[in-house]
Amino acid sequence: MGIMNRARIKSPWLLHFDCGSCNGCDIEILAALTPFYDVERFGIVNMGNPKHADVLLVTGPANHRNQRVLSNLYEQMPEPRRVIVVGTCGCTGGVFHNCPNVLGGIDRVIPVDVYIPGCAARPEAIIDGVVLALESIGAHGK
Amino acid sequence: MPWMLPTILRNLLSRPVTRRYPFDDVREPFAGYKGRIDFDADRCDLCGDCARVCPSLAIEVTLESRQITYDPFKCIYCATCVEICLPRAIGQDRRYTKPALSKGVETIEVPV
Amino acid sequence: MNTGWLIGTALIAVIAAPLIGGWLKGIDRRLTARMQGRWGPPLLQPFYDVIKLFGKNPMVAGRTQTVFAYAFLGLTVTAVVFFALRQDLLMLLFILFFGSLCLPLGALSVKSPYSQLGGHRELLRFLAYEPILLLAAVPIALKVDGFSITAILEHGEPLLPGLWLTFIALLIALAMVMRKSPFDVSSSEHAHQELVGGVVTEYSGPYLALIELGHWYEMVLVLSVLGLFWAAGSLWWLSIIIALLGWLVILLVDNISARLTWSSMLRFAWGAGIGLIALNIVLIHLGWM
Amino acid sequence: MARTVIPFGPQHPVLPEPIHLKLELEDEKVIGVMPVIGYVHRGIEKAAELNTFRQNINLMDRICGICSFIHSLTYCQGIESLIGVEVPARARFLRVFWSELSRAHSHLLWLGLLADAMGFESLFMQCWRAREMVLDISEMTAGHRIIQASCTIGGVRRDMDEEMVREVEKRLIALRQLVDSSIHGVFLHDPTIRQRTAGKGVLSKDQAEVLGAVGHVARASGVAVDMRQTGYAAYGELGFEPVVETGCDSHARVVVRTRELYQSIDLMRRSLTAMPDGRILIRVDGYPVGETVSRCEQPRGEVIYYLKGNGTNHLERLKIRTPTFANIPPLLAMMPGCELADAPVIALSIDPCISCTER
Repeated sequence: MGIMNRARIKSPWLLHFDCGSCNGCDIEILAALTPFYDVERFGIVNMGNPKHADVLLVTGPANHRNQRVLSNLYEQMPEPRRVIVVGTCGCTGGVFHNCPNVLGGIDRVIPVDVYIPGCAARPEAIIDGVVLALESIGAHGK
Repeated sequence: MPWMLPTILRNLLSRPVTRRYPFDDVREPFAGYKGRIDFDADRCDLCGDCARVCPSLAIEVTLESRQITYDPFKCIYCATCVEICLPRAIGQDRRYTKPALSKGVETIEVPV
Repeated sequence: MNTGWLIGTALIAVIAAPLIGGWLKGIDRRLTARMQGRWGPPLLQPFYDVIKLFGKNPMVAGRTQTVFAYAFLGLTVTAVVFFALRQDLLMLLFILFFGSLCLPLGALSVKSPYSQLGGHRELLRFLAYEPILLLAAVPIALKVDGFSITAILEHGEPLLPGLWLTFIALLIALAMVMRKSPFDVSSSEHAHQELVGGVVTEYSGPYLALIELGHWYEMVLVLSVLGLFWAAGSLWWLSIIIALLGWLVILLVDNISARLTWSSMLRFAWGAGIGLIALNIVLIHLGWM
Repeated sequence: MARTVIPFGPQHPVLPEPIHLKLELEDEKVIGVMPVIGYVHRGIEKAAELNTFRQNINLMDRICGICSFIHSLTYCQGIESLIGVEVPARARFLRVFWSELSRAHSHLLWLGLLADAMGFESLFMQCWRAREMVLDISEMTAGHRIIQASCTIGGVRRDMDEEMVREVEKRLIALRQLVDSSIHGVFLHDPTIRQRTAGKGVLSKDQAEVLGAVGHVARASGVAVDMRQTGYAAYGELGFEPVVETGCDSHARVVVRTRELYQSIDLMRRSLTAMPDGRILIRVDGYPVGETVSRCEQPRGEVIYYLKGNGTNHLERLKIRTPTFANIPPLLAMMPGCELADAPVIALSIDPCISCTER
């Protein structure tokens, strides 16, 4: 499985879902695609389609309405897949901890592999997080 | 259609502007960047101001056990605690908190 | 030419075409990145993508869809074999057409609205470029007296000086085949559009990889057809340069234009593409070209 | 093809934010739009009553990451008027600087997203490249790339020294050159962009007034409405003329925004030169009592905060009306009759900010 693993590490396709964040992390994810950070160097492409994606990037805290959308998206992604939470509010709820409609972190809805703290997380931190997720793919092979 | 052409050709002929992050050409965060929060346990007088002003309840100060619990995954790095701290026991580094595979809190013991 | 030699060429073509296609795709992505001021992916990136896709768990929306994915690849490979065997150009184009038709058929066979609309857009795309491809065979045939590739290769002089209008029309068609701006209505490689993935929305994992492989064959084939314009005569290597130059022009145009709507695309393809070919035919008849 | 309903969103690459539009189609023609919202609702207004009014500043910053500074500015101005505090002059000029910085950031972001929605990737990359220069200035002056969080009750939290002002000035000139050379001309003249935007999403002047459009949607339809005319912060001293176009379509909105981009850069430079010396923050004691309405101009239009305090550490009520909320009725008037391919472009042309709207 050597070559397959290598290809998996070299070509992670992202699916980005805004799960009720303030847009801060979302635009940082987009900024990571643009000339100054250019994550396409690692073969990362932002796919709009859960069926093509390997890595699900979620921003923001889950709420009662979009948790269904989130788990639906997660189920549509074929294995092997990884979930990365970007931003403090997606990790624990952060500044939205006492908002009435917020469930808390994304890990209350779907299993999460990597947590990226920061409000909003820097593109560098997002790159670090994706690399961390890819290392876990490399280590487990699936 | 030709309006974009000069830009395209200029980009093609010059070096890309990419900061190749984990490798080289990395731009360090500027001096005042709001990054990691560091506690200086020696200076702390356990007044609990930081825990009171924190908008996301990331800091807990327990007087009895002389402990500060800080959750970097709740912190929004707003620097309000840094500004409120009278003994200047809270500092802010310009490096950001690294991503992790699991969440955890930091516990800081304050000596008597 | 004996049979063994012919089978050998066909085999080499079938094996080499995806390698060249994938490599060209890699250069395409690198060059596009550089035009945008970015660093760009590694040159072997398309191969990593395809290998990774083969390793994903298959998720199928409908059994028919997978059949169409195989058919698309199979028919495109057949077209490449036809080219390698120097068969009839018209026949080759029709096989390619049937192959490409599998994509919208596969897309229309599932119920997803994005896939359905993508299928419709794909059909409109065919409506735009297939007439150009098919009609382009006519002025070539007028020049070389026959539709077979052998006739083109044995024609004494290069075709380009007499057929440059057709060549431009073929470039327009090639931009549509490669799904480049301004003609990427049905799907685009960036998937940043109103139809998400368009026709390939419901394909995933290994089946998406099959379609990607098919696209590589398709691209190499159409580039080879462009190359035919200088294939005859002694300076045969110029044909490769001409094909690559045409491809570069398409990359440039991709980066300096927005996506058109399907109606403007159709208008442009029929007006400019077919108009150029018709003009070329008329000029040949008048003996001016 | 018969009538179909296309679910547009909540997860869709063109609109990164989760809003669900049910587009009713006849062939490729949109005949009806039905927005379904609630995917980003967090209940910030309620949380603002639970937090102390000082903690709220950080919460207001995070209503929307793009216009974050202006949200906290509007909130702070409301609290200041309730307590009755006069903000130092230097802080008012710095507030203008950061407001315009986030406006420049937002406009470049929007221009890029619009280009991306039209399949113009290279222009998207150019806009975001220019935007990165704005973010560098933001990080240098405020300590964060997007959420400046530098506004507080009674002033601002960060000062700028001489050296930093010179550095910012230098970067602003470079930004202006980049916008000049590779963004402005393309948006104005490129035929494919004109074809996708001109005549699409038409909103007449009457409609704009009747439906209550705000921001660039109103200004592109010839209605000169801009909260900066009221002269809050230091806009009164700097002098300000709203940008107005009369094209009424998506292209006019693009033109308004490119012109406002220049205006923002200009205002930033002028506020830095005109900035007096002095304190940036004064001590504010006391609690908010009474009610007030605070209005500011966001990148997307006018934002209204209603605050009610009862003399305690907590607000009794906070109500926010965001510009996108006001611009949704005009959007619903623009959409019917357009082609599906134009739907995202028209939807983007009002620059929807769902996370502001649903809070």
